[in-house]
Amino acid sequence: MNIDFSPELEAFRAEVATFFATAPTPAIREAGRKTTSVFAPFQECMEWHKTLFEKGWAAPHWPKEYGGTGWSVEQRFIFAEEYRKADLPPLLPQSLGMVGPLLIDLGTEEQKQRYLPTILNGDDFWAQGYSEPGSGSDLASLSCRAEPDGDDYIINGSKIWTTYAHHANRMFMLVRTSTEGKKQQGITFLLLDRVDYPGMEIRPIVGLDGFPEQCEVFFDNVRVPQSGRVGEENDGWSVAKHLLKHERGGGSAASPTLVRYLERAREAAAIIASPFGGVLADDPVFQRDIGELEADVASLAHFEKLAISGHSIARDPSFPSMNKTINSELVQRASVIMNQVSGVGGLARQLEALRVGSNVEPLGSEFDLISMPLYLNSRATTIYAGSNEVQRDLIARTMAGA
Amino acid sequence: MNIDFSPELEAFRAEVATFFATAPTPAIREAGRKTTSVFAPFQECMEWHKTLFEKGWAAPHWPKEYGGTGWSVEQRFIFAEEYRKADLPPLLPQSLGMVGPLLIDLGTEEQKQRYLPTILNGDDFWAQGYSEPGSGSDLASLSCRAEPDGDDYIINGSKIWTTYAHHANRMFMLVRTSTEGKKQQGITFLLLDRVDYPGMEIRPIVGLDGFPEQCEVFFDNVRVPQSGRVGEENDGWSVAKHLLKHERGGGSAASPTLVRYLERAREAAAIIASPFGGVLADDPVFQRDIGELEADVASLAHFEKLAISGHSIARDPSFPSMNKTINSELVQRASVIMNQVSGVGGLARQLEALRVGSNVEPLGSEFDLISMPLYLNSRATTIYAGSNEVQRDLIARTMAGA
Amino acid sequence: MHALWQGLELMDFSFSQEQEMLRDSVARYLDKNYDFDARQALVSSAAPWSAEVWNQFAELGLLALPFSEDQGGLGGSIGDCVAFAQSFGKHLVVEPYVSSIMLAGAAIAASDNTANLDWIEKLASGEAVAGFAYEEGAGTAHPGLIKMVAEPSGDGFVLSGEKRLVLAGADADILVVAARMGAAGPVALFLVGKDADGLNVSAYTTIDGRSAANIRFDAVAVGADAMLLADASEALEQIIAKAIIVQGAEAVGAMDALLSLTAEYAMTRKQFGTPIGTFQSIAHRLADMKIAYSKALATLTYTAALANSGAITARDISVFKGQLGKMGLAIGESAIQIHGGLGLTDELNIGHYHKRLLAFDAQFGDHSYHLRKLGQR
Amino acid sequence: MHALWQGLELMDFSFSQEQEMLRDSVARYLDKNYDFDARQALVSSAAPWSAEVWNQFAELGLLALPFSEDQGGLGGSIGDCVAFAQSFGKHLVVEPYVSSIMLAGAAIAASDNTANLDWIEKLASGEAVAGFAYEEGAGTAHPGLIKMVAEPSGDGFVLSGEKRLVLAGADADILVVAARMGAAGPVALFLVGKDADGLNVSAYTTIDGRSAANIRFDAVAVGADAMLLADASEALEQIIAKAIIVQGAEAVGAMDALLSLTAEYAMTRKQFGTPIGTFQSIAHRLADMKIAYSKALATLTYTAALANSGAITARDISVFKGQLGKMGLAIGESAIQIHGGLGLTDELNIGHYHKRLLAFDAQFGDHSYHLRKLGQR
Repeated sequence: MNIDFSPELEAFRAEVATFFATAPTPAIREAGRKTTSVFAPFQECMEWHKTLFEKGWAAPHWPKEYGGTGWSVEQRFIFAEEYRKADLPPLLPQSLGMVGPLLIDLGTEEQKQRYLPTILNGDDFWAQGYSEPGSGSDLASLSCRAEPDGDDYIINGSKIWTTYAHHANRMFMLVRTSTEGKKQQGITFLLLDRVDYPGMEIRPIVGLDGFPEQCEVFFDNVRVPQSGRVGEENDGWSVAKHLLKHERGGGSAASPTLVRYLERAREAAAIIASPFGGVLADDPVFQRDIGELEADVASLAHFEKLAISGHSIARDPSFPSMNKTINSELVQRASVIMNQVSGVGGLARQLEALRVGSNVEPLGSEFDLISMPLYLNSRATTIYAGSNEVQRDLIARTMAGA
Repeated sequence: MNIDFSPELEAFRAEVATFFATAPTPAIREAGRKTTSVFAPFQECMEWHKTLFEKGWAAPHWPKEYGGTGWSVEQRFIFAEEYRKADLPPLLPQSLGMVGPLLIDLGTEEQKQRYLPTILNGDDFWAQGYSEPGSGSDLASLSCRAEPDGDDYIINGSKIWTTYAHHANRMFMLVRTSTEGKKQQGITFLLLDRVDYPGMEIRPIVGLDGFPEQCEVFFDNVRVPQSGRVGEENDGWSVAKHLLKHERGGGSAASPTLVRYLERAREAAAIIASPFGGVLADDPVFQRDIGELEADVASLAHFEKLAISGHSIARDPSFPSMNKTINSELVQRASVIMNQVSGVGGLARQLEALRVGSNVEPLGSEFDLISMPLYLNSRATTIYAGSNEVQRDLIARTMAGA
Repeated sequence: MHALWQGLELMDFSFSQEQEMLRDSVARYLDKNYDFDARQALVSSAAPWSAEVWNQFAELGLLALPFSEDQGGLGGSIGDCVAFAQSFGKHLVVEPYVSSIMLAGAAIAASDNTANLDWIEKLASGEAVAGFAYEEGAGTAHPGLIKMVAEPSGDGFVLSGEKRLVLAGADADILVVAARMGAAGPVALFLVGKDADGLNVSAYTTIDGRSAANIRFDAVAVGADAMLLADASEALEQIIAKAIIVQGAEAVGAMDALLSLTAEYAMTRKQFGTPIGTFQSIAHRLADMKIAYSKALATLTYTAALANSGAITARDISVFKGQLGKMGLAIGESAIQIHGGLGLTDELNIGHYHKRLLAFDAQFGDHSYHLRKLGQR
Repeated sequence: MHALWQGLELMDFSFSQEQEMLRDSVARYLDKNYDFDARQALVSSAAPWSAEVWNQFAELGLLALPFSEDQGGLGGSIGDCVAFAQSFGKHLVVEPYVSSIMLAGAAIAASDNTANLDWIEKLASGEAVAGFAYEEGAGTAHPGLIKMVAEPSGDGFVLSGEKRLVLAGADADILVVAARMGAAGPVALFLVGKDADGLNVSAYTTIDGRSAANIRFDAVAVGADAMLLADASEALEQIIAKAIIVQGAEAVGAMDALLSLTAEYAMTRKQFGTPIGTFQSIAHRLADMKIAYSKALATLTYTAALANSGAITARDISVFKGQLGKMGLAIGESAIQIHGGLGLTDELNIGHYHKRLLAFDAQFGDHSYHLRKLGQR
């Protein structure tokens, strides 16, 4: 039981910080500061992805043989901390965090060779086609149908809440290939090597924050090759379950982002007047509220550090669900306090000023610009990737044997 | 839409306040201050009941013909407010609030004549025999059995969580008279004119606060007259449901008690030092916390005033469940803040000092003496009279038609 | 002796027949002409609000309602406004009723300077609209927090400073402006024309679809007649208290809509083969929404009656604003969660109700401010 | 260049083999000799704690563990104590381990005055027990809040004031007393014998069954040798930080017990014909308990490792105490709610665990204090 603070680690931290201070372009920095979602502005995000790839740092959590960094647990955490301190846009999770690790684990050799290099270097962006209008939390009830036809599948149906599908050039998805047996059976996991197949249509959905982050994707007799299948036909549910573990955490650290949110709230509070006198940052009630959140974020950081160091806490079958629940609810709570700090300053709708490279100045501070969109967008965190109601069901189910 | 603040009402308030300032004995006052539960110390509570009866004020919510006061809504609220301001022990609800109103509504003429006068004057105290070890929130699954035998029933089984049964001289209870059909059918509502029938045994249960407030009651071939039945045989569930409306509120006002709890917290906070300087009452965080509670108590008071004035809010089918839920959770939250004010001062177990008439001085203040027992006892409020889980189920069910 | 007091029924929480008629006619008009699609079309149009709707409000007498009869109004009570304002919330009305009539209009009406009284007639007829330039950024929860300064200059005054969130501010014919007489003087109220030199207007739309502006005053010179009140603190407190009650009624209307829409959705939307409302987690969330709504409704009803009786205090307003702000956000967040992804789209009305409630909470001191105020004694 | 850093595995959150052995032997002993019935019999007996258990703790080396080897101890680390303290929580141990060894004992060990070092041997062997007279009432969260005064008098000092919640205070052989040197001087530590003149001891049992006392010091005279440290603020902060970690480990042990007992109850107790744990309201409550416990366990493990590394700060302790205090209460309240009426009885262990967690939260600054401390920068 020990934690070392070796000079080597401090040197590593300095190396990372120096790179983050020098490598990103102004547009990448602006995109980082204006990120009001899990999903950063697409163009600058991919540009930054490529810069990190050049440096060899695009996928620290991947095995070294596939382009990972081979860093220690503490190094990965330091990397994440410096990343957020520098307000850089987080890389998009669908490719690097989901389909990439999945292919490493379960893909054929051919799939790996074909797809992993361009996932790693940022040439490709993969959309995730899971949810459907009729199947939200009840994912297994999906009905988008794929019929085998020669070496192909013919897909009919639709997907919804497909993040950034309008930016994607590839897509992984779940389709129904059989209606026999339990609904979890008869699902197949497919890779689509393009998203412009004849019969495919992608329609962005405008969110509460005014941005088209999600999409609907329609399939009308879309013919795709069967070679894109991962795992066996009708065995896609177990493939998806494997991937969900990556999606719900364990591989990456969310606490540095939360730390940064609270820091930004503190920075803003240091110059906003409290109606009770002085600046908000010195107000005891603000201090108690933000202190309570900081403590909870610290506990999440402890939880994450134990997990990435291989502590038995990460082998608890409910670990992914706990991680997702804790993280998503903290994001919401952090966004609430950010929004409270902005107060009426957050009430202006400023879509144009939020755009990276916009020549429209924000009405108030840059903090006021982001706090409300971030609050509105974060309402999604307890809904997507399995609603928190479903996560709590899963957690309770693992306790049934206790 | 109007609220009058007439001089007549202020005169009424003065009359009530004067009576409360002069009529109670020192022991009654002490019992009031040392009340750490819905259920005040028995002996002094009944003594005070008799004093109020002499004044004609024992049952303001009863119809005038049965001994009620005939007061207006505002008068009843003023009475409740002055009552709590004076820290007087609340009268026990089982007789005056439950079985009394039930008999007025559903009792036979004989039952009314026999029982109502001694309920009103405080000669009798009725225990409520509902819950059983196997049936908590699922009350209808009760199995304590009553077999008809001539003019009598023979009762076998047991009851639990029977508050103050060890002080009671009468008891109303639910028994199973049939196992046919749905479990709600086959239940009968019985009045027991004594609790010392051969075969009856009452065993007090010590609670977390160290007091024997609840009891178990065992029935071993106990023979009781059928004349104690209210309603038809096997129709006791509808009788009980009628009574539950009285139990879950609507007739009385809970907010004055909550106002008083918070006042006592404020009084204590005015002399306890804050670790952040000054006294706790001047501490902004304490002020926000207690202000938030006071506002919620104010909303409950508004809710209650609307209800007793006949506003449509009280005709919502979920009104009793909402009232019970709001009230019980506010009691718990108020007790939490009281306990926080006491801090380490609440950690001493002081059963003897809490007894009315004790010659043991409390270790700290009288507030420190009551805060922890009140906190511990109040954990029961969300469990008894239908757990709050059951209440929320009921509320949601009434919305299903929306 | 208690028989003496018998039967004093002194609390009346019901609407009068006239109030019910007014409420019903407003509700009928909005049901027919202001459904969600029409509202969204209006919000995404170039117009800041609907002139037609505004005219109709004038015809229904809403614009003249709160003004006294001797000023050409209808002498309506706060209860009259509460009676129909819930409909405004239900329909997410973007017209500047509270800012032009209840705030700016009421301020002109409270003036001891009769020079500007003709504006009341224009506001009440719908011919003109006024903006209320009061808010100065996070925290203008009380007139005591106003920092903008008015300095005497010749016969008149010079106003310098910045106002934020002036609803209808870019389109109003006149602005009522709160400014302090020198750095430490009392807060005064001024009337400023929309074309005054030195006004620097940044127009925008609020998250809840209303036209608003931040306005910088660069040494804006006004005449002596522009002063409405030399010491306006008390008047402002009273005016804002009434506006808060009417905005609160709108908020309760929005909560009501969220509650019924969400209950209905939960009973029809199926997951795992059954309506989601049958899952206890959703059912209990609905129950909590119902409880919050019932508390909010009770506090609205009681507080409006209290205001009608003239017996309202700053504490009552803090209870009101604190509770309704807090309940509104809780209800909105639950409604979104129960609607899932749909609740997060711009297309559905759910999120728009929530944005209205966010705006309600943030103005004139948020719930945390007011609840803490209650804790101070 | 990043290859240079490869494979630096610098966080180790596992217990060593020795720690596991110690933990297992303590757990085995308590499982066998300290079940809930035995514990309740002890609490309701006249004895303040079990002399036999205390002797066994001495034999297991627990009492000597934290003291350095040159003072006759075993030189154990904070990680060693954390290893077995969770068992103390699981068994609701009432013996004064933290107060006699981790607080009073550590204070004597930190003394620059060697006159009193022989007490360490007596404490470590179980021959004597010490009380830690520090707390002065609600709010002694920090040594800076100590008000009790020590005035120089002749060769020695005179102590006046009142201490509260001195665990084992009525039965201890000696007391370590924190007092301020004059009204504004530094906080010093003194050793006071149990028979000193002027000690006025009010003994009681705490809600969680431990022997305690409030002690009034009416001009208690002590010699010069009684002074352990003339300026003890820093030492006290460090000593209390370690004691908080060990008490926190006990608290996590109590939370663990509540979690597993409640999950088991929920899966066996039936209502409406099915185990109550199948109701989503109960299932989600259990999930929240599990989440709270996991956070508490993670924070305990990380903080203990940090303390072992000597890199711990006051902020880390505030996170620890704030989080564990808050999580403990949440878990205890949920455990009671799920157990229903049974959870409210003195007969069942559930409520006793909760009382332990209440006591943990209240001492050395409650969660609200520590969380707010974090908010101050």
